[in-house]
Amino acid sequence: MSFTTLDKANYMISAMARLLKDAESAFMGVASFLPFMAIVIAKKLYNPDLIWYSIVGYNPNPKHLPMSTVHPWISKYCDAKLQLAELFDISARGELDVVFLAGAQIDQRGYLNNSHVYINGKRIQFPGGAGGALLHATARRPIVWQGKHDRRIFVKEVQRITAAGKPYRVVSPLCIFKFDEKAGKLVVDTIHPWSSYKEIKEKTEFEVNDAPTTPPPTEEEIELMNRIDPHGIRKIVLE
Amino acid sequence: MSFTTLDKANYMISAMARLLKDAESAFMGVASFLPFMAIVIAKKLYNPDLIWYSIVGYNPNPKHLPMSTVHPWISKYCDAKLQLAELFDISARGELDVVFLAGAQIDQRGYLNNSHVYINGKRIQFPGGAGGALLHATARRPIVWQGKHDRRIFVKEVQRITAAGKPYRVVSPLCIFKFDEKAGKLVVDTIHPWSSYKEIKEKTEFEVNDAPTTPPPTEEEIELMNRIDPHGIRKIVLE
Amino acid sequence: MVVMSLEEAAERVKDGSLICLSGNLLYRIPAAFVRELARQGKKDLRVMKTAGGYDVDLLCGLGCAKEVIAGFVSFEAFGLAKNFRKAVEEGRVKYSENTCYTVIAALRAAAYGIPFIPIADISKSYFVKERGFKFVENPYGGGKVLTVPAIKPEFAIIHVQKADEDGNALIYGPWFEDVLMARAAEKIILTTEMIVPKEDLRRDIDAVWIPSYKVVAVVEVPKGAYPGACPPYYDPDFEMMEKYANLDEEGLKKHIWEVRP
Amino acid sequence: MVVMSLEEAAERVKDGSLICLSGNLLYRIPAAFVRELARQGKKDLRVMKTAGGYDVDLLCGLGCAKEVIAGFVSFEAFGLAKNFRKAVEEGRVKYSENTCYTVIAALRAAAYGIPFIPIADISKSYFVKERGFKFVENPYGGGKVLTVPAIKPEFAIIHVQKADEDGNALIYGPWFEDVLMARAAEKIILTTEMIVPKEDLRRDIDAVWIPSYKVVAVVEVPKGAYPGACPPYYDPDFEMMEKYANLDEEGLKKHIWEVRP
Repeated sequence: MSFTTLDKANYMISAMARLLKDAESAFMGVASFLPFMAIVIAKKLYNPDLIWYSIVGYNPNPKHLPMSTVHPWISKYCDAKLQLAELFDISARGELDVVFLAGAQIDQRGYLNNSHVYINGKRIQFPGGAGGALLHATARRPIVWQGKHDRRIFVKEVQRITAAGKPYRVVSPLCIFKFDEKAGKLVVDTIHPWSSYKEIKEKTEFEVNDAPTTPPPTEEEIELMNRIDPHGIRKIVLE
Repeated sequence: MSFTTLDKANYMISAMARLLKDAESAFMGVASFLPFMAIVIAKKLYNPDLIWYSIVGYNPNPKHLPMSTVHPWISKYCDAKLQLAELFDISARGELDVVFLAGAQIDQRGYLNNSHVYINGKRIQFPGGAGGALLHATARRPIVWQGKHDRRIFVKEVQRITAAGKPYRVVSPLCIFKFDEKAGKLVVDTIHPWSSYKEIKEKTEFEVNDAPTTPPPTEEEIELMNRIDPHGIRKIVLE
Repeated sequence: MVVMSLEEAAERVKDGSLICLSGNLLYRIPAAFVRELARQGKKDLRVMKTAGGYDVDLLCGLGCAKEVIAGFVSFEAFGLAKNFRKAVEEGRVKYSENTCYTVIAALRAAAYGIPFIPIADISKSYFVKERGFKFVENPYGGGKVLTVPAIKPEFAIIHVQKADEDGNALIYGPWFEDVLMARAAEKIILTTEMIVPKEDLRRDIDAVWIPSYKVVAVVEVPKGAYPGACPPYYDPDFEMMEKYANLDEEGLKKHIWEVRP
Repeated sequence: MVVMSLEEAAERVKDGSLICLSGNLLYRIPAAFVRELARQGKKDLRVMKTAGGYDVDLLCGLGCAKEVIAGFVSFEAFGLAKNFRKAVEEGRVKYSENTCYTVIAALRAAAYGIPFIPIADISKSYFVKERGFKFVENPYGGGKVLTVPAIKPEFAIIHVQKADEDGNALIYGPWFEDVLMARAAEKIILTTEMIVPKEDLRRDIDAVWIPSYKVVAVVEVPKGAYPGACPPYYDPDFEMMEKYANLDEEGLKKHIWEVRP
């Protein structure tokens, strides 16, 4: 069986959407196509009461995946206004359930580096962690995601800690990690069907384990994904 | 020459309006009929650029004196929304020029008591100083006013300091005090024509001085007062 | 489903709760809700507001409040709040006097989830010591800075013009501290002039600043601010306020049953 | 009279100023104003924003900025902000990295006139030490609390949909940090899709949250956020952004003269 890039994006989105089944609330920041899709799907299929704190307003109900998470489309369909500042306060008060966070580097502890790295003494600048430093530290269940999986991204220890916190899950294009409270580190929870323990071991700097296969997206989920994103914008993340 | 209660209110309003001739901005709080009139007159006759921070909005342009300083009428004619919190911040940043403050007790230092007094061991409760504690301490030119003048109100030392600050002027129904920076206390600046040094001395607990007569309101001012407040609500304060 | 009757909503407020009331003096006050609290005979409420009038006075006069955290309680042109005053003078109600600014500061700290917040130096005011406000050393230099600790109301009781049935709500005109108290409180109880469809609220989105996430009750109460104003629908009833201002305890007891809801 | 041309308004910003920019990524950014700053060859600007994109990148790429105080600078779907990135990597621009939350906290402290403000504990993040954020002892007990010092921008540069000629302004849709930066900054420069009569603004009063008192310039600039969006008038120009994302310094120099204003 072969998997296209779109199939892989769909697996990741489906996995994230299912993680929201019992969630009270979720926030995603900028540049987050996959979490956007996951939240819309979760609200439509599994958890209509899920509160969506968006950067452009409270509880949006967008029809399509836009090319930008602050696209004017989205704010048209909100239930109320919401300032980014208020979202941060909600998290600071310990009231935010799920937050989606990306990591340019992700380490075994679940810490993220979105700041910069030095490679052979040369600085490589990332965009910065946006709201991550606060949200990773204070949201109840941070879900970390990455569109690529290699040894420069999944590292033993990030060069710079932009955001520290315990991820609820880490969703990569090869597998899903969960946080092992006892060991205080990430362990592989499921492996996507196009990958393997061997591949993950090769492409991860820290120690990994074998794990069962990630369940596939349902037809209903895929149909909905295609409706929300008919042009496959969601693939960009994995390219 | 005899003076009605309305005449006396007009003198006080006129004096306060003229104090606003060179003012940059002014704020008045609740229960402030005389300052309300003074600001409207100053804006119409002397200082069209005067910024009026009102409790219901920014730069209102009301047609009449309402029975309440938070009357819905007023907010209809504002240039922008303004939260009370923002007004306080403006003053805390040292950017508020004039503030009008009432004092249930006013002492020689210019301190105000709007909290409570004990008379023969019995507590007499006042409403509280509203925003006064902050505004008196941080506005550039606090103007204090009172509708009555007796020895229980104009005291050597207030029983409770609700608000501490240096008044730019204190406007009473008998006279106007200003703050003597060197002596660090209030001195009489002008005496209203229906009163006298003798009367003020009798009715003030702290030491007072003789002073020139307060100039009368102009016809233009009085005409405007009658237009804004045709029913003479402004008298209530002196009754 | 958070839409319910006034009675059910008021039942959620237990004796001893710390509640924060919307509006200012006679403007968009949760008057009907406060009357219902009194009809249900609540006790020991702690009532917070920058500038209270009818609402605070009524709860004090009928023995529902044990503490008032405020900067001002009065009726403006209609004189002093007699029942509040008497209750404080007789020691039945503790007036935890603040200045409106420190009430706001305490709500800000609660809204931000921080334990305290620096404020301007108002330390000559007697209540600073009485309330226990403390100085901290500015860690960036420049000496000591006065602070106010967070106060987190259990309920923000807010009367609005329009809400949807989930509890998203708009406010027309001045907010006073209402959006701030919505952010600071644990839970929100909304009374609203009308419950409207979501689409109606969305058309007015720039006024919709109370999101539903901690709204536990939405009650449709036309004229819910009476005798206060709720613009653009009605002005204050000054005649009623003049009458109210002279009521004693017996008069108050009648008042809350006569003026419905 | 604060209505003036884009050129005159930009002349008010001197080399070395600390400016804070409105909007977020591609949404209601003061793009035309930023291009004018670049055309005037400003130097050593300190640029503050929670999440910048086109605006911050342009000022970095053309040598106008010496420091960026932000939580994020990127183009989302259009890749990394290449010119920002290069300027930081080569040490021409100092990236004073924050998290969006601490940019907001610094603006809050400035708006409130307080020297610092407590925040949630994010002390494991490397930039907390680099920025010099300090702990204080909570004077009400419970241990140490992290704080952020106030940052007061000299100018808030805000692109809005409508303003009157005194500088009162409304914002439709999300505010992002714009009303906060208006409160925090010393002075405000507004660019606006249209200057409207006061009465028009009053009819929309519930969206009018920028009062004029510290507005020093109002400039009518239709499409002033282009290539960003300014709802409800226009969406982002994604094609232009795709093109922009690949411009080098020479391309940038042309871009600011080709895209007018």
